[in-house]
Amino acid sequence: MSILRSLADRERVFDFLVPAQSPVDVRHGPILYLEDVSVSFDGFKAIDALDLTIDDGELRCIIGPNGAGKTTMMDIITGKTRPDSGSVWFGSRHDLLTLNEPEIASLGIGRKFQKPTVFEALTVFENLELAMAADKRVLPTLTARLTGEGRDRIEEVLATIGLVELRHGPAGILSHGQKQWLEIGMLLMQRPRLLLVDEPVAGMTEQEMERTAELLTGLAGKGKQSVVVVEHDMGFVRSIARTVTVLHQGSVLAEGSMDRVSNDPKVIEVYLGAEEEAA
Amino acid sequence: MRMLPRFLSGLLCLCLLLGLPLAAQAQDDPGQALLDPLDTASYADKGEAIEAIIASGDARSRRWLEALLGGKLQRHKDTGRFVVVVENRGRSWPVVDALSFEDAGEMSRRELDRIGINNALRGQLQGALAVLDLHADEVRERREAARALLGDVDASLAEPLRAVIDGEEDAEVRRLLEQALAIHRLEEGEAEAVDALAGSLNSRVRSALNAASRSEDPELAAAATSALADIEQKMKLNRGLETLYFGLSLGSVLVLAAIGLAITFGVMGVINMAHGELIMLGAYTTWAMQQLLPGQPGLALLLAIPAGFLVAALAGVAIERGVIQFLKGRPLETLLATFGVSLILQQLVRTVISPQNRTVVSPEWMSGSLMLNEGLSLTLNRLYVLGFALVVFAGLMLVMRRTRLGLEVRAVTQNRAMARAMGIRATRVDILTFALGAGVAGLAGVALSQLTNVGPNLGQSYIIDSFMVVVFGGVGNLWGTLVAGLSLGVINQVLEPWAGAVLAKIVVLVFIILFIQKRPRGLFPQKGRAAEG
Amino acid sequence: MTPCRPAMRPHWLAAPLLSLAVATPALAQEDPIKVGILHSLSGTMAISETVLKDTVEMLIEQQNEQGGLLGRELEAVVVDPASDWPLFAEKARELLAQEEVDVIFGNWTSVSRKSVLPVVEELNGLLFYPVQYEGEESSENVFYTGAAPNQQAIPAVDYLMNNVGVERWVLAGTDYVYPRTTNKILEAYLKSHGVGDDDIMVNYTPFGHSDWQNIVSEIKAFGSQGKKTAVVSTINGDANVPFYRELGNQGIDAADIPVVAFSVGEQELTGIDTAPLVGHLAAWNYFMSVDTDANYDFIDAWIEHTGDEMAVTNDPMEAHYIGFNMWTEAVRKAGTTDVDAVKDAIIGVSVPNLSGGHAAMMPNHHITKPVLIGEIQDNGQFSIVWETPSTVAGDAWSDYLEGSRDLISDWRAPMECGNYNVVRGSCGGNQAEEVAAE
Amino acid sequence: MWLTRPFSERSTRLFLGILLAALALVTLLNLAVPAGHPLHVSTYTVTLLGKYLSYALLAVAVDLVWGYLGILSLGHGAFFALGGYAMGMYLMRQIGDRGVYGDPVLPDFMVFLDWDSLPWYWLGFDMPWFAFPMVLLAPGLLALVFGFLAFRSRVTGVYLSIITQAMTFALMLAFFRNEMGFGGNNGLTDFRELLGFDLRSDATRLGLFLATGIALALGYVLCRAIVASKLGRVSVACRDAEARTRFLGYRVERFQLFVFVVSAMLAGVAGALYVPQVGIINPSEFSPIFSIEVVLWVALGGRATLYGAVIGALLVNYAKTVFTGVMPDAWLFALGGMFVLVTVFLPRGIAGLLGQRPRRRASHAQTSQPTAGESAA
Repeated sequence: MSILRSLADRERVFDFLVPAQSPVDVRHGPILYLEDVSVSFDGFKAIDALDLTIDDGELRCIIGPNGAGKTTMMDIITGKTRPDSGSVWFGSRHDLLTLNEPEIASLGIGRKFQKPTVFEALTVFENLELAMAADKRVLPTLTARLTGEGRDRIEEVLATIGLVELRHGPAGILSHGQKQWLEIGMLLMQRPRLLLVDEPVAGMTEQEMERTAELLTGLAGKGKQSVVVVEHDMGFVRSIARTVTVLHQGSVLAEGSMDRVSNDPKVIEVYLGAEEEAA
Repeated sequence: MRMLPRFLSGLLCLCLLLGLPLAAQAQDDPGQALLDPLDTASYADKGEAIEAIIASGDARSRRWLEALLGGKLQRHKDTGRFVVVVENRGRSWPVVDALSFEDAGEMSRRELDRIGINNALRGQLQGALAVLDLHADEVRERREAARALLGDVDASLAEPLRAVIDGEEDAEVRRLLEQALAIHRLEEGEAEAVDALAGSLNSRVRSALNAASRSEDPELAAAATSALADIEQKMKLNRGLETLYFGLSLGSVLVLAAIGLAITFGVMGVINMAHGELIMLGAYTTWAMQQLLPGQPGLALLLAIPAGFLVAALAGVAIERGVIQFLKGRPLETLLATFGVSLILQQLVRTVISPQNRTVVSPEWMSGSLMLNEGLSLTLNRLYVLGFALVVFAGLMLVMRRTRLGLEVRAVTQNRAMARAMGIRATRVDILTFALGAGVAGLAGVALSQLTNVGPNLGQSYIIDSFMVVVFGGVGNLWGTLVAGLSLGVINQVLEPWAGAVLAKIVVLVFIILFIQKRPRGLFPQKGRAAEG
Repeated sequence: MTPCRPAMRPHWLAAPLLSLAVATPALAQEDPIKVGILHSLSGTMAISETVLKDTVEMLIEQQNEQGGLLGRELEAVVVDPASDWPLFAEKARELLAQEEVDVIFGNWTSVSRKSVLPVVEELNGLLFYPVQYEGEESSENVFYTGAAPNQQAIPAVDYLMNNVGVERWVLAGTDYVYPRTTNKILEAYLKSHGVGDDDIMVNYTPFGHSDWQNIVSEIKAFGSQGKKTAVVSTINGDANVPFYRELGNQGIDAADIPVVAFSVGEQELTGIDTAPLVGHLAAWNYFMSVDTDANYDFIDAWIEHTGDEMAVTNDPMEAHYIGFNMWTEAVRKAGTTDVDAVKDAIIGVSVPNLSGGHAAMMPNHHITKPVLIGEIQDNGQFSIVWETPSTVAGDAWSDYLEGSRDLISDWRAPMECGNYNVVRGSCGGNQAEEVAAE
Repeated sequence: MWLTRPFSERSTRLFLGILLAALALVTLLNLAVPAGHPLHVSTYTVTLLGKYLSYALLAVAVDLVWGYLGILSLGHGAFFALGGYAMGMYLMRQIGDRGVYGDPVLPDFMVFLDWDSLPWYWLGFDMPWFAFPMVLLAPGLLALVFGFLAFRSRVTGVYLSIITQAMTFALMLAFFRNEMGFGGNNGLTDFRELLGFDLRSDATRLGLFLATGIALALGYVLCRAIVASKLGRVSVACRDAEARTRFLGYRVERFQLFVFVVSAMLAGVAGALYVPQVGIINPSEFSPIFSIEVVLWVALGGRATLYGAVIGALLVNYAKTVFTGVMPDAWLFALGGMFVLVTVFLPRGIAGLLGQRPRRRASHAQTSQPTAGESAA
């Protein structure tokens, strides 16, 4: 909890691009480290001996056909699904398999769902307020009052995600794209060390895509915040990707720069190939 | 009721007479003289009179005795004429003359005096009739008779019985009669009689041995006690099997009640609080059928199976169209609306039919029990229900797995939009699914009408148990419902003897609650993404 | 809150209602005489209670045909407590305070009576309670026209002991106060007649219990110990059908182990296929099969009223018949419907019952009844096999219970006490306080 | 101070205004207006209204968990009844030696069922300072244990509803048992006095009515305060997207537990105020049907509004009283019909008719899928 206090620290300049101090120990290499992870539902192997390493400050794109296990992987990282075997480390200190969602979240792993999930009954403002880093125990929450700084912070994010006008409207009436933005905004309020973003541009217009691209690259750009993007849209991936990981049947098929990957025959066969057929 | 007719000679010659054609009636019928003494307040005198009738060897005795046994032998208050009532429901009854057995028109219950009997006389009459039956042609009847005589033999009967035994070719009948005699000898205090009874599980035999084991004669007491001990050994296994059967039987009832819910609730996600009332409708259909086909309860029951299904299914369609279709994707609200429906249905039955329970008769072939051995017999009605439950379950499995409907249903449950896209008419599927679930509830009602009350409250008493079973088994999984129902039934029946009925039920409920904590999605949960929705 | 003021007169509460209040406005004029009927018409108890409502309505009709009472018309005020016990209290209050009825006929279950009792006492009403019950109660405002344990249970057991030679007893009941108390009394009674502990088996089941397999097979085992065994059943309402079915199917016939029931009457039997039950017993103070003209007239009237040829009558209906006639008699005697006057007038009133005798109101607000034992017939009727030579007076306080042995009840002056303790020589409980209050 | 927040809301001030005005009016019409005058409110009516108000408080408690937390409890009757029994036991002990057997300690039902001594769990209930806290603690404890188990293992939606039903059903069976020492089916009745006030005097009845009204007001304010706080918004978040809320770092189960326990305690208070007014408490209050009815009151009034719950409770029970008086044979038709029509055609209840802010609709669409959050994953 003390960490969170330090997050809400008064002196801090509330620029969400400046990463938060965090207990995550990345001195000895990667911020996220999955080793030999497997999980199966009713016999179907969703994840099969998956190894994945994300370096601190990296922006990683993960692609793969449907059922490749992308979402399941995120479930495992965020503690929603427990793998049958394998280990998942956040930095070199935290074994994520021993923690539950809230604990993982408060360590600084933020997640954006495939289908945007915001609290539709609450206003845009309230959505961000709930997301804001704060003491999230029951009684403090009961007595919590919104500080001026908090308000400023929320306004800032509102501006970034372009929902200033809608701040007091219920999130339920937002368009699909706007919900995507709001959700990203909520992630930013959390000031995470690692962002897991599931199909951020699904159903977005070109412009929205560009802004998203800027934002994500911007996040990781400063080199301190790590971002993992799962995306179908090849164009989008090309526009942001440095390293791309191709998942297939629950394990890594190929990894490397977009060009290398997209020329990889295996990849073309299972993925791009599949797409062409579909097309 | 240990005492039995002394006039055995009369009895036996009566048996000979039985075959002969009726002798022409004399003007002053001796029968009148035989029947008159029956019209007395003292049961002792009545007993005498009965013996007199038997002794008389009059060919009509049997019919008289049967009429007397059934309380049908009555006397006209004014004329003093003896009549046999043919049908004694309502205010005035059709009767026949007790002497000539010719139709005597109708008489009101005001004009008639019943020749009442009590249990002692009833025993005496049954004994007498049993002795007559020993000479029936049907082996089955003879066995029945012999079994009825267990514990009812007295000195007067002993001798002639020996004669009967020698004349009897059926081994079973002989064995039973031997036992009957042995019991008598035991009562006389013969220790060696015990050997003849050793190992028999018949309750009357055990009863006799128990009595003997308390006798002053140490030798006899010892023999009886040891015989009892090894009978107890045999009984243990029986008791175990019995409890298991009880459990399965109770379980099958739970399964029947719940399986319809497993479909509407598990597959459609509709929480149908009116499910119990659909069961009730099925039960009432059975009753209605029996009203339509008086005198043929069996046939009526068989016809009630499709009828009950239809009635409940139609009611189901009505509910789906009238209420549930407006509550798509609001499962918890279907609960509220259907609860309103259940209130209405209940009151409907109360006002339209009656707040009283209705009589549903069990057909011959469903009453009584199937005797596996002297000590273990399975009650037939429950046996049939058990079988019925399994058949219904198998049928449902077929529908869900093998038919187009089943396929579509599963498709719609998995992904409504996609199913729609593939040209499945989701609305139609909903109607059919709900109708199916409701219909099955109707079937349950038909079965329950053979076990319990058919009344407006029938549904109430099963709805909660049904939900427990479905949730415990895992929503959306028919196998789960089957396993859950049967196992809960067995657990309950195993607990009952030492915990008592109430505690047993409580324990089961608490068990379910805790179990749901451990496995929030029941015994057989649906895993993976599908379950998350 | 200010400390309590002395209780008000009922009429003080009489008031037309303002919009947010409830029920129909009470009439201001004198006539007609209002008769409250407090029986559940919905919910679980509707099964038993609706016929009682109809009975009272029938009796009122008949009374009006004979020119009413004191030259005034009788008017039935029917409410539905819906088998909901607190609602019973509320409805009683409505009848007494809002409708200002002169008398109430109602209640079936003990709990509903217990819930109504304080209200009737507070508002000084008259309640006629028609159902056999556990006793241990005697209220100034309640008249118990049903059987007390000594008018049903004990004679029945006597019959089984002496006429059938039963030595071994199963006391099976639904787990509520009537069976509990009755069985306690019977246990004490049996033991006082030298029945050993191991010859008595007591078993309780929940309401509407439907799975009797285990219990019946236990009874079977208990009965095969070489002594004549009988079951004394205080099983309530709905649970009986499955119970008897199970008995029949497990082959326990009346000749082996007779069951004598205290809560199974003609009404209940209409829901059962009685063929397998022939010979099982019931103990009541009235059977439909009673062979008297009074009874046949009553039955005919009832069939008229219901328009159902197959309609049956039962013991609580007779109790209402008696209670109603006693009340009208007392009103005539008192020349008014004023509760206190009627309360005094009714004690000692004697009216014919349906079984050819007379029923008299005792000072303890219980009445004299004959006790009949009937055997179930295949037509859902009982054939009477035994009856007490004379009528038995209801005993409010059982002599076989520790707590109540020393209590007697006499509502005549000067005692005017429902639970006078003959040992302490004082009137305990309620009245003590009320006297003090005055 | 978070507790005072509600007073800044117009709706709350309006609600309190109406409620207190009604209390004052009824008191006035009961005391000042002479009997027989058309405007007089009889004590019978006052007690009746008192009963309605206690039901209303129960409904508010249910709305708090159902409306704002998305937990449809079909077992709140259990908390209500436990509170009622705690009060009932106190009132029983107050009878003292005025029972029919004049036993100074044992209640009558124990005397004639041969209890030789008072069971341990009855001890202390003769003292208000022990009995009254139990009104809160008994239901609170049950809710704490039950909730802890259920929420920890993430039993949600329908499953939760069903096991709450199982809980209250099990309790009902248990309390029916005479061995439990709570009077079995007959329950506890024939109460005499409460804190020295004669329960049969009109003054006391009026006092109880007012006490209930004030309890309702306080309960309402408490719930509003919770709802208006950030915790209230987190609750709504749990209701609409449980998984999302977890990923934001909130311990959903703890929030659920907190609100659930508070609600249970409110239900307990409602029960405790209900018992002295109706004069009996018996296991039928535990019956699942009753709990479902309570939920229906809320649905009818309009969930997630609190005042809707109050309206629903008052309306249904008033209707019940009228129907059972006027058309006894048919009141179930009316009641059942009402429930069907409301759920189908008035999904937002009467409050919906009164015109709700658009957020209600959204919340409505959402709560229909208790696991919306997960379905997104």
